[in-house]
Amino acid sequence: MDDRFFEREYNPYESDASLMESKSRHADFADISVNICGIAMKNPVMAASGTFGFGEEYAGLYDISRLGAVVTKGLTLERRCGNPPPRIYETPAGILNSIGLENPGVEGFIRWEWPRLCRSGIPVIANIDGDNANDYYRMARRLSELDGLAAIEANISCPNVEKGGMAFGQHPESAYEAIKAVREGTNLPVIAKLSPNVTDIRQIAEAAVNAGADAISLINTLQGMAIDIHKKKPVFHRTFAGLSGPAVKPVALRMVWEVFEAVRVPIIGMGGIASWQDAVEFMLAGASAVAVGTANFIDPFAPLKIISGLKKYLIGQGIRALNEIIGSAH
Amino acid sequence: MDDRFFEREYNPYESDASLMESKSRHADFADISVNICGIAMKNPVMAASGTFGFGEEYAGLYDISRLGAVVTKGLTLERRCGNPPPRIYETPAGILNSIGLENPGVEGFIRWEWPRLCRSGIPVIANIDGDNANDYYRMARRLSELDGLAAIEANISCPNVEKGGMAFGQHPESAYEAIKAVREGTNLPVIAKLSPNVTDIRQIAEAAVNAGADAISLINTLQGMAIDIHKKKPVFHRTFAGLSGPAVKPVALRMVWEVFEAVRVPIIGMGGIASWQDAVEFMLAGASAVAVGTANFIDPFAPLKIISGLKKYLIGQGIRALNEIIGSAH
Amino acid sequence: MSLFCGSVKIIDNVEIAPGIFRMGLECPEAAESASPGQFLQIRCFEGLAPLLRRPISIAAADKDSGMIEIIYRVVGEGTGILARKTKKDMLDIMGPLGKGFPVPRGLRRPVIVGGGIGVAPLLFLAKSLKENSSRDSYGRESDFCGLAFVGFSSGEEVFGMQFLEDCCFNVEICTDDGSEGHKGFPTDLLEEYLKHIMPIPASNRENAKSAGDSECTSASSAILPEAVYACGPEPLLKKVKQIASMTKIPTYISVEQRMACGVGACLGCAVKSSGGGYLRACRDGPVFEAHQLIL
Amino acid sequence: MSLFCGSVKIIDNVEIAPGIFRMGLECPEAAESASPGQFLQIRCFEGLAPLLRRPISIAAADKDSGMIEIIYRVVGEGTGILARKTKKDMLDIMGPLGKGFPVPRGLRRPVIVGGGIGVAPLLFLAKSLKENSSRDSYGRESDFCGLAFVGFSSGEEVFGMQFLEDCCFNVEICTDDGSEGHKGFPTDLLEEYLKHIMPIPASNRENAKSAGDSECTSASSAILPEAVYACGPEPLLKKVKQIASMTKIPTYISVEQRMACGVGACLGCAVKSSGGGYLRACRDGPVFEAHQLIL
Ligand SMILES: Cc1cc2nc3c(=O)[nH]c(=O)nc-3n(C[C@H](O)[C@H](O)[C@H](O)COP(=O)(O)OP(=O)(O)OC[C@H]3O[C@@H](n4cnc5c(N)ncnc54)[C@H](O)[C@@H]3O)c2cc1C
Ligand SMILES: Cc1cc2nc3c(=O)[nH]c(=O)nc-3n(C[C@H](O)[C@H](O)[C@H](O)COP(=O)(O)OP(=O)(O)OC[C@H]3O[C@@H](n4cnc5c(N)ncnc54)[C@H](O)[C@@H]3O)c2cc1C
Ligand SMILES: Cc1cc2nc3c(=O)[nH]c(=O)nc-3n(C[C@H](O)[C@H](O)[C@H](O)COP(=O)(O)O)c2cc1C
Ligand SMILES: Cc1cc2nc3c(=O)[nH]c(=O)nc-3n(C[C@H](O)[C@H](O)[C@H](O)COP(=O)(O)O)c2cc1C
Ligand code: FES
Ligand code: FES
Repeated sequence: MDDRFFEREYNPYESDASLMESKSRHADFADISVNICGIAMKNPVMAASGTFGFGEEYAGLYDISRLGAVVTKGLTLERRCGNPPPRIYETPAGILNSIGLENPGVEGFIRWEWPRLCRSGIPVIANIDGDNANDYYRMARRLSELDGLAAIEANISCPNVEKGGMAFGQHPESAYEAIKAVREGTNLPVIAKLSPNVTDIRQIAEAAVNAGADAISLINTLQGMAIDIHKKKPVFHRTFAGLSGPAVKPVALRMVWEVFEAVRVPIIGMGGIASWQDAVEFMLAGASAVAVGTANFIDPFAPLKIISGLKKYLIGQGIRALNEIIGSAH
Repeated sequence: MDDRFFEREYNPYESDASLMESKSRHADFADISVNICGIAMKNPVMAASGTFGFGEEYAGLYDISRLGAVVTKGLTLERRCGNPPPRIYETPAGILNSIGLENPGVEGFIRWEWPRLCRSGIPVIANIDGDNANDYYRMARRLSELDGLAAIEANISCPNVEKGGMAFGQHPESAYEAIKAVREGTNLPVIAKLSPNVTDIRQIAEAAVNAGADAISLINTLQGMAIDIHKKKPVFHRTFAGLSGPAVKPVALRMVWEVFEAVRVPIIGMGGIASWQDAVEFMLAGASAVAVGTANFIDPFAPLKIISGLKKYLIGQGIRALNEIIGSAH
Repeated sequence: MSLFCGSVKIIDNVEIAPGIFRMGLECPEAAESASPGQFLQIRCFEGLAPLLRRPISIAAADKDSGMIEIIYRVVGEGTGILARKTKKDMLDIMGPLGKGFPVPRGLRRPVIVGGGIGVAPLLFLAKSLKENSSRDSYGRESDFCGLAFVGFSSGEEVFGMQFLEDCCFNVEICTDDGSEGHKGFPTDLLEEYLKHIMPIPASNRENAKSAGDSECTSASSAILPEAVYACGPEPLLKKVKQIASMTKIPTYISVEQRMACGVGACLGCAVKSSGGGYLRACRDGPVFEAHQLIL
Repeated sequence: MSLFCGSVKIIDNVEIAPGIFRMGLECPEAAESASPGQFLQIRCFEGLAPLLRRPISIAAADKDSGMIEIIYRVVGEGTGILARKTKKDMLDIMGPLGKGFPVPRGLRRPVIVGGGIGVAPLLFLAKSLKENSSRDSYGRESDFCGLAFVGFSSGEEVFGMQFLEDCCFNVEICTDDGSEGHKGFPTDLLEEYLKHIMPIPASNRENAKSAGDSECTSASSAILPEAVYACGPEPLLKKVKQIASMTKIPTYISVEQRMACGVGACLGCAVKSSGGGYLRACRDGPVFEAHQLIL
């Protein structure tokens, strides 16, 4: 029996604050920079696609170049208006969204958003969504012309559109096809963003890697819905919508765990991350980086708090580099 | 434009209370009894398997025969000790559980629980879980000998056991096989309880119906996990655990909606139901009855509140019988 | 952009009408830059459910004291939690957000139309309109005479009327049940008033001139409304927009939509634009010119 | 079963040591039937996150006034919300739950061993032991002399000691840092004490008789402890169990486990039974005889 048990155990569950107290006098520095398939990031915390616009909206609150990377709103070949309102519906500890990929199209992005973004001093990852493999190919090719774009994230998991989107991510064959098309269109790092609405996420991840994905990001939203009991109709025009936020975290974490055991490429974990503790969980499960989505809406400073929490955690644990903990709970 | 708009619209979202105000002088009565594939229930609110023991535990608080039906804890052929602790872990608006089917076995149930249960004056549904098809067959046969058992719910979705369980519910073929075995073992109504951890729930539901299921119940828990960042290990011995509670409601509702469009048998909806409004949503989506699980832990009176809320809602809406609203949001 | 996000002190939180609360907050940053029609995103609970922030309009802001005020109606979980806060508590707010009402200098006869809790931001607007009504200091009192048509469900829900009068607005109250003021809707009064005062359609010019029975006419019957401002439930806004389309008076409406981020990042708060596609209520609005939107 | 579940009035909620609160609740139903070692399931927040009720022991119950008391330490979200409640608030509780400590009549030398917040239920126990110590009314004061070995992290966390003394317990305090009482653990004191007083193992009988330096001996050195009761962190319970296994004194320990239902329905709160399989902390416990469990 540990002789010093009281010191720890009177407060029966060791407080998280204690995790951040420096255990050694020397570990006053921790390296939290990461390099994911060639994307060099000063920290592993990214802004998730669709929750951070094109990086401008939160710039009034803090310097967004403090983030590890920014992922753009999902782009399509042509501009889209998106779905009719309502597009957001709150659920217990989560939200349903049905934005429907409102975006200026690849050309609109290049013309209106990229010039500002490429000067922001932060790795920018373009998130793309196609109706078909050819769309993916064409977008990837066009975006590759941009000087300084960090990577392309191929969203094969959007639940809120008529064609393509999630359907691609639900079967290994179509996932392979879409990622292959992106791969053929670009020399940039390709990140495959997976849908959690599948029986076996490992199969999809494997197909994506086989098609040439350099990294996997997951999860996109879980498919859900809500019904308006006054109107006796679904809340959303398209009936189904995507569930995100803290509610989905246990599912997201499980999938990161599974994919870590299935493939060897780096994983970008997301789904309900709202605190540094959540981020640590994802990294222990195998994520090399994390993305913050819904939590931005609740606390815009969440990504910054996660960055500093991670740093303190590592120092407290006497760990000098982040990658020592990646996947270490396996 | 509605001339009386202010009356309604100053309070921009019509309050739910107003839904329960009687609209007509005559509708002071509503029939909320349901008959699901031969199970006659005085109301459509059941206690979900595994959250209500064998019906005894909550009897100190209220007369459990006020419920529509009680589903037993999952039974296996032989008694089981279940998984080592911890078995419960709280998540945002949900819980993860890894009970691991601790139960007295079919014989233990018959000997120790059934005599009391069968006198309780409430339809009892036995929930069974097998390692293989033969288990399902044998349990179904043995339970059919009980005089008064209302139905058998075949759980092909338990995520917390080594063999069988969820694996059966993740593929149409194995779902068919398990349900077929139950069907062959009994003349009682057979309810197939599905796992949400699938790409296409409709396929599984169809397979279950083809195998002879008289009703479908869904959802069982979503597979999730949690990591202890102090120990840097998964919280649960078996790594993964089942997510339930309000957090999963949007997903559960979506699956009920999908299954309602895919099969013609009645659906028992569950997953995060905590209020009468939730129950109404499930019924509008297509559930003929609902089961309350996790919410029992938060508010033991939740099932009773749902029953009375449903009744008032129907009266308020001037609807005389519950089945008028079932599936009516489609 | 001077956007504040953080914890501020609650100064008071008082029920001013059944289910309607006024809360005072100490936030010099927001008080400094707020303009009428802008809103706050308020985190009602520090936990994870209810999850989203709640958008609530700024009902008053005072640069000198650094105070801002909100007025809110308890309709659900978030506002319910808000109502139970007390003056010792802190509140996590973000703001001021959005595009507010334009408040040009020198207006003499602005018209505001409010319904229910929609009156809240109009109080801030009324004060600003009054303050901006004259560039010089002389002749202001007699010159400025705003008009306020406001509606409530019933007399007991009425709030803010004294304040409007102090801002030199002539106030006409409507209630659905007739328990105070006119029985009916403020848009009826607006319509009626404009019919009498307005030279539009051109053939009606004479009618407009003879509108001597309107409330403000004693002060200055010749002044035509320079702008109409409205906030309230959607049917009210629809009606205001419809009336606006028959006049040339610039008309501004403040719309509500479910929001997630409140800053324009999530595209969640779409409102239909008459130019095609959608605008964001949180960033392109919540105040729009009536003709910009399809309601 | 007389189980209460509903909303009760908070009478007070006071910080009695840093981060440790005592809350008084008005609940005649629970006060009537509660026995020491039983607990409440408390809904800290009326919303959906934090979702589960929190198990908190009953620290006092008074049938006459209908009051119950809890003492809790703020460790996370639920207890954090609890700490911010004030006396005008209501609280949703369920209880009394579980199997408490057996309190036989006529004990004269019970020993309680508590660690940190684990002392809370032992206060209720001490009072009951005292009250049940004698069937008649004479000779009670001099006869009953309980022993309490309690441990805290540091001196400032100590609570309830006066109460224990008022219940005729001789109290020995330990702190981890030595800032009050002995530096060390209460189990050390228990072990030491039993070594001196106990006739077990048989060969040690003489040592036991000469244990004149123990605290209670002035009163009645011949009385052997009739029972040991413990509540505290797991390592404390483990040690108590280990000590118990060397004596024949009935030893009761109160264990903690994560709970969902609190009534025995979910099988979530499994503790390993020495008879094989698991027992439910919420219904079969939380108090067990030490030998029943594998810790
Ligand atoms: C720009 C703007 C300004 C507003 N100003 C005020 C004000 O000054 N005073 C006031 O009382 N109310 C105002 N509202 C409405 C206010 O936001 C809602 O009443 C409030 O969000 C309800 O939250 P709840 O948790 O109490 O209700 P719930 O119904 O439980 O909320 C559930 C969800 O629906 C959303 N929601 C509910 N009602 C509305 C609504 N009318 N508009 C947008 N989202 C809604 C909530 O934000 C939440 O996400 C304003 C809304 C907007 C968009
Ligand atoms: C039978 C019993 C009696 C108890 N009596 C007391 C008491 O009198 N005073 C007191 O301060 N504490 C007591 N505890 C511990 C108390 O239940 C926890 O400290 C409390 O649940 C923590 O909740 P939280 O939300 O503040 O912490 P969090 O860490 O945020 O809680 C997260 C989850 O973990 C669970 N949890 C956390 N700590 C414990 C724990 N020690 N035991 C069981 N579940 C835990 C919570 O219930 C919740 O589900 C008792 C526990 C049990 C099982
Ligand atoms: C409003 C909203 C819009 C989103 N839009 C996109 C998108 O355009 N492309 C994409 O790949 N994912 C999109 N997502 C998914 C998020 O990037 C993220 O995968 C998901 O929300 C889970 O993370 P979270 O729980 O932290 O939000 C969107 C999510 C939200 C809430
Ligand atoms: C503690 C616990 C134990 C459960 N045990 C079983 C079980 O034995 N058999 C089964 O079919 N479902 C079991 N379930 C699943 C529930 O019956 C239900 O399908 C699920 O929890 C979703 O509903 P809810 O969100 O209302 O809890 C269990 C759920 C919980 C929380
Ligand atoms: S609420 Fe996010 S864009 Fe308006
Ligand atoms: S907490 Fe449910 S059985 Fe103990």
